Amino acid sequence: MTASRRVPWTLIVFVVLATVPWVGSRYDTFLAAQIVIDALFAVSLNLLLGTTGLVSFGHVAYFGVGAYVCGILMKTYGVPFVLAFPAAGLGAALFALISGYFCVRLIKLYFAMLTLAFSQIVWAIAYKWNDVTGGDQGLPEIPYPNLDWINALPGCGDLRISDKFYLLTLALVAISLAVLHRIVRSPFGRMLTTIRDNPERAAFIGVNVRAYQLAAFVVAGAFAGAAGALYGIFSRGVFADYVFWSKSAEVIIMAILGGMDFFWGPPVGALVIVWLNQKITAYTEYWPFVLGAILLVLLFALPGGIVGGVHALWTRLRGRGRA
Amino acid sequence: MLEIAKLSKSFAGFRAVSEVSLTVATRQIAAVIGPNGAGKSTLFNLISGHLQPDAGTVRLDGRDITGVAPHRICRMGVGRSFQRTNIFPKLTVFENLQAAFLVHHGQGLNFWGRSEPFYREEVAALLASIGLRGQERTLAGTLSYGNQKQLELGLALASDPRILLLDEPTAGMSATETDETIHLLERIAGERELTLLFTEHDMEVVFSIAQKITVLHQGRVIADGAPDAVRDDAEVRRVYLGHGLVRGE
Amino acid sequence: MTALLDVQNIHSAYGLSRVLFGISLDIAAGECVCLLGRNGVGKTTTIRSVMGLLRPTSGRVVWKGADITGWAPHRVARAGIGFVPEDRRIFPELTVAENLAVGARAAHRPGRWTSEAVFGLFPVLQQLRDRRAGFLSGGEQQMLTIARTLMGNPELLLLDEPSEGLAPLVVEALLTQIGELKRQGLTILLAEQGVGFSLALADRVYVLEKGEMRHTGPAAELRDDPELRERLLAL
Amino acid sequence: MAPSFLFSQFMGGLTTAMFLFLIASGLSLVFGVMRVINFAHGSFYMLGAYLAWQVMRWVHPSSGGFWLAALTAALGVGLLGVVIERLFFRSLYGREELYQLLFTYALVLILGDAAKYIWGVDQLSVSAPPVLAGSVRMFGTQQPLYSLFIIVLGPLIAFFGWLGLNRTGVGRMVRAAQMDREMLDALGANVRTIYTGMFAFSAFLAGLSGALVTPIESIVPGMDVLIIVQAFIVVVIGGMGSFWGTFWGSVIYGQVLSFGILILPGFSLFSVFALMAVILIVRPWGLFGRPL
Repeated sequence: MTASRRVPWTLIVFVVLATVPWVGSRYDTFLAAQIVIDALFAVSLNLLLGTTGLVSFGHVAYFGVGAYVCGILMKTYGVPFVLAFPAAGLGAALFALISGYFCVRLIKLYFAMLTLAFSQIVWAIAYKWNDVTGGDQGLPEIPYPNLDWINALPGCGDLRISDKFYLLTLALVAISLAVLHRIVRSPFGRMLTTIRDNPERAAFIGVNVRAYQLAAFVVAGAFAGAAGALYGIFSRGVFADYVFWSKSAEVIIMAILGGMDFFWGPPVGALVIVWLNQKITAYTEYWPFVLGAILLVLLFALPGGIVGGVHALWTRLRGRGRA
Repeated sequence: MLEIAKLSKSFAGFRAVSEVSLTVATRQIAAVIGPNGAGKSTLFNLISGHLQPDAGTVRLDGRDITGVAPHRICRMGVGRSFQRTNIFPKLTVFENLQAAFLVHHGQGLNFWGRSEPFYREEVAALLASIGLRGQERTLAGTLSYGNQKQLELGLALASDPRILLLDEPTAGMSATETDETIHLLERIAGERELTLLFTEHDMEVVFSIAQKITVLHQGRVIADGAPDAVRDDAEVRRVYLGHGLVRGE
Repeated sequence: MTALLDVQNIHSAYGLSRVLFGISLDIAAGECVCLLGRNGVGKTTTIRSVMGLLRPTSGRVVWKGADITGWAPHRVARAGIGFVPEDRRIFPELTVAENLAVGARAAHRPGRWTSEAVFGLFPVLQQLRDRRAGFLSGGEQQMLTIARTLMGNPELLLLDEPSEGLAPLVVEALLTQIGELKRQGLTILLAEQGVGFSLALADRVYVLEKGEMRHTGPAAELRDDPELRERLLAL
Repeated sequence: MAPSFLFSQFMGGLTTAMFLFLIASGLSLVFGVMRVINFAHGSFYMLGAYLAWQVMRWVHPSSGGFWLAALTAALGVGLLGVVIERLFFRSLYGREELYQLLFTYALVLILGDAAKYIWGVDQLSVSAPPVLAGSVRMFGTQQPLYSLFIIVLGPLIAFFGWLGLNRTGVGRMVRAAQMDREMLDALGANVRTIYTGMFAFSAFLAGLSGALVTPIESIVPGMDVLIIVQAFIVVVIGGMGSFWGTFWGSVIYGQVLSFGILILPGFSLFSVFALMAVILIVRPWGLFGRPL
């Protein structure tokens, strides 16, 4: 099976997504932006959940730190996006390094609880530190970065600023996902999967389990921060609500709904959740109820997620075809 | 090569290992035997760094390795297999062994390379030598029990150890599987010039390959020496076969 | 002779690792039968399969004529099979008296075994009745484990490696106490690797090797024939 | 600072603490016995509050009515606990912890919206039973009788809970189940029934505390997720699964919250989260818990 003979699905998907501002409505662009940002967020979580086997219940903290760092730098200090965006990733990574150092010392449920606690500390700070974070008012009206250079590209001259930012977001997410994909497939990624599968044995083939877990935690935190930074600008503001613990649960649901054993599972989960959310909130305010019901179906009927289910079905059909 | 001096470990007041001393010479095949609960597994865990001893020292080539973390002891050339099979069940056989090679060659923090092409030949060669040729793509968890044990041996060998600790290498195997495993172990120890320290309950296995036997009972060493001497030791016979009790009736 | 317990050709496995390859055995009321063999040959697995702690992949476990294969452990216990595990497993933070009370309450089988009767058999436990079980010595814990199971008034006692890791003096005491239970007519299935201990108690033995039955016969045969003993179990 | 002011803060902290204890004790119990972290515990608390309000609408708002409402609410929530455990939770015991966590989270979502659908989004309130409506003078401060009632009730429940767990046959079985579930099963006890009972009792306690909080806090959607995080912190500070740990964890939480306002105005929430993080860093198993 050579790479050249395979259909470049991911490339096709990204090209299709890039056409949205031209072929779709303003609302479609809005939806697409949310999906790609959430996809990055969910994939970063899955580096912990699916790849390393760490159940983080506070991943939204790093998303939030990224959003606030970028938002504060751009709005309060007028720092350009080119600097503020990497700063958001670095800030989130730094916070992940500090909190992760303590979290990886714990196992299982205790790990989940400590990550939850750290995320609630971030929430408490965001909610109360009026001078810096805007407190419960949040930080509205974060400026768009200057994107005039996009005008130079063919066919982009008459795009709205929000469309341009969407294209920038798409490009940044694509690069981030490519990097994450590479990391998961790298020797380092292989080490993480051994830890997920059997941490005790991993130590006995010479893996420093905690150090690798911490490294994964920091990488996941950095990309969550990047997603947060994009989200803050995209939604025109950063608010304490972004950091509340139930958001961590939501992104876990995305990862599991898509299928956490597969790299492209979480993006599929993000797509389904965001799309369903938009469709259902148009009819009823009881979105959480629907989400809960989806979760129940998932837990009891489809534990491998959508991609996992499709994969199992595909394997079975192919097996039958051969037999 | 391996020197253990006065090693002790207690769990909640229960002395699992008590002042155990033993040495294993380079390229020696040594066995530790004893009834259930005699402290064999605890002793192994103390050597490989999984447990911290309360007292005593473990030296490898004269270097004190007492209380060093397991992953570092592993890198110093101590390989280990477990009583209950201990592999990476959701990874393929190839991925299992490749992981061990990657760590051993310090590639673990390589974030960027594609892991797939790494150590293909090495894994294939190792698989051939442990009798799992061509099983690269099988999920490790779906291997038969005997094959899982072989894979586990492969995991220990991938780090190119100088000494191998094997905890009951034939536990739960059928008679044929046991035979195969023993031949495999002998051959590999010879080829790779390995020092072997193993625990075993199957006495046929022990007496067929061990050059030196240490008998543990209730955490203490009650006999230590050449197989024949141990076989005829009165204390060992009493503890193991319990003649004393039968006669005392 | 109708069997009280009849194990018919059971195969058992932990996940993918098969441990038992067709074990059959039977015990008549009042008998003391011993499963002999080194560790790792499947004695514990046989007992766990009878108790319902492990579901055999095939074969049947028949208790007083009723098929109890795959019953939940508490149903097996309430049917009259008492289980004494190899690793003691007392409730460490409960006192001796509380451990016994749990044993009685769990099985719901009133009968001759009360705290007083149990203390009669194991006088040392009476002095320790208010001590936390976690602070008992190995031998005391072993006695407590047996006593706790007796509180449920079983008809058959499954004893897994009772002499394991105990000092010789304690083993002697235990031997007397289990002998007393046997004399009182309790049916006992004993799993042991200590040949002396088991031959002192058993009427019949089954010798296990690598998950299969290697030999079965009266205990006297092994007691009187050192050669057979060597051959089956020797170093 | 005036002593009377400090006393007021102290009493305020104590009231908060005892409420939290009522809620967290059930959470801790379920974790201790079943090793499950139940996010839906806060939802049970919220349902208790709504049910109490509902019953109060049907009965006369007398003292007797209030107690009847509280008891009915608690029993109703306990019954819901039985249903949930039997229908769903059972099949999840063998599964990974992540799935158990997510299941309880699904309950949070579903129960939260169900409450919104039935009772709407407006704030509801219940007045204190007439017997406890007044206040008394203590050290130059006015202390509401109802607060005093809660401050007395907390230790009482702690004491009887401890008594039940340590001095009764049922309590012994529960503790045995906590130590070695399989062994208890092999002795003849139906551990599944014990689990159902524990889950239901824990839900009952949550429902009761929800009903009892109604005279001092209004009933609103969202009270479930707010309380559950606080209850977690209490349980984690005290040591998961430790009964007295939960009690002292609540007391510490209440006081830190109460006096944290004085030291870091506006940052009292931060101070309790920080407290929890510090404790977990120094003693990951909590103040009264046991090393992992």
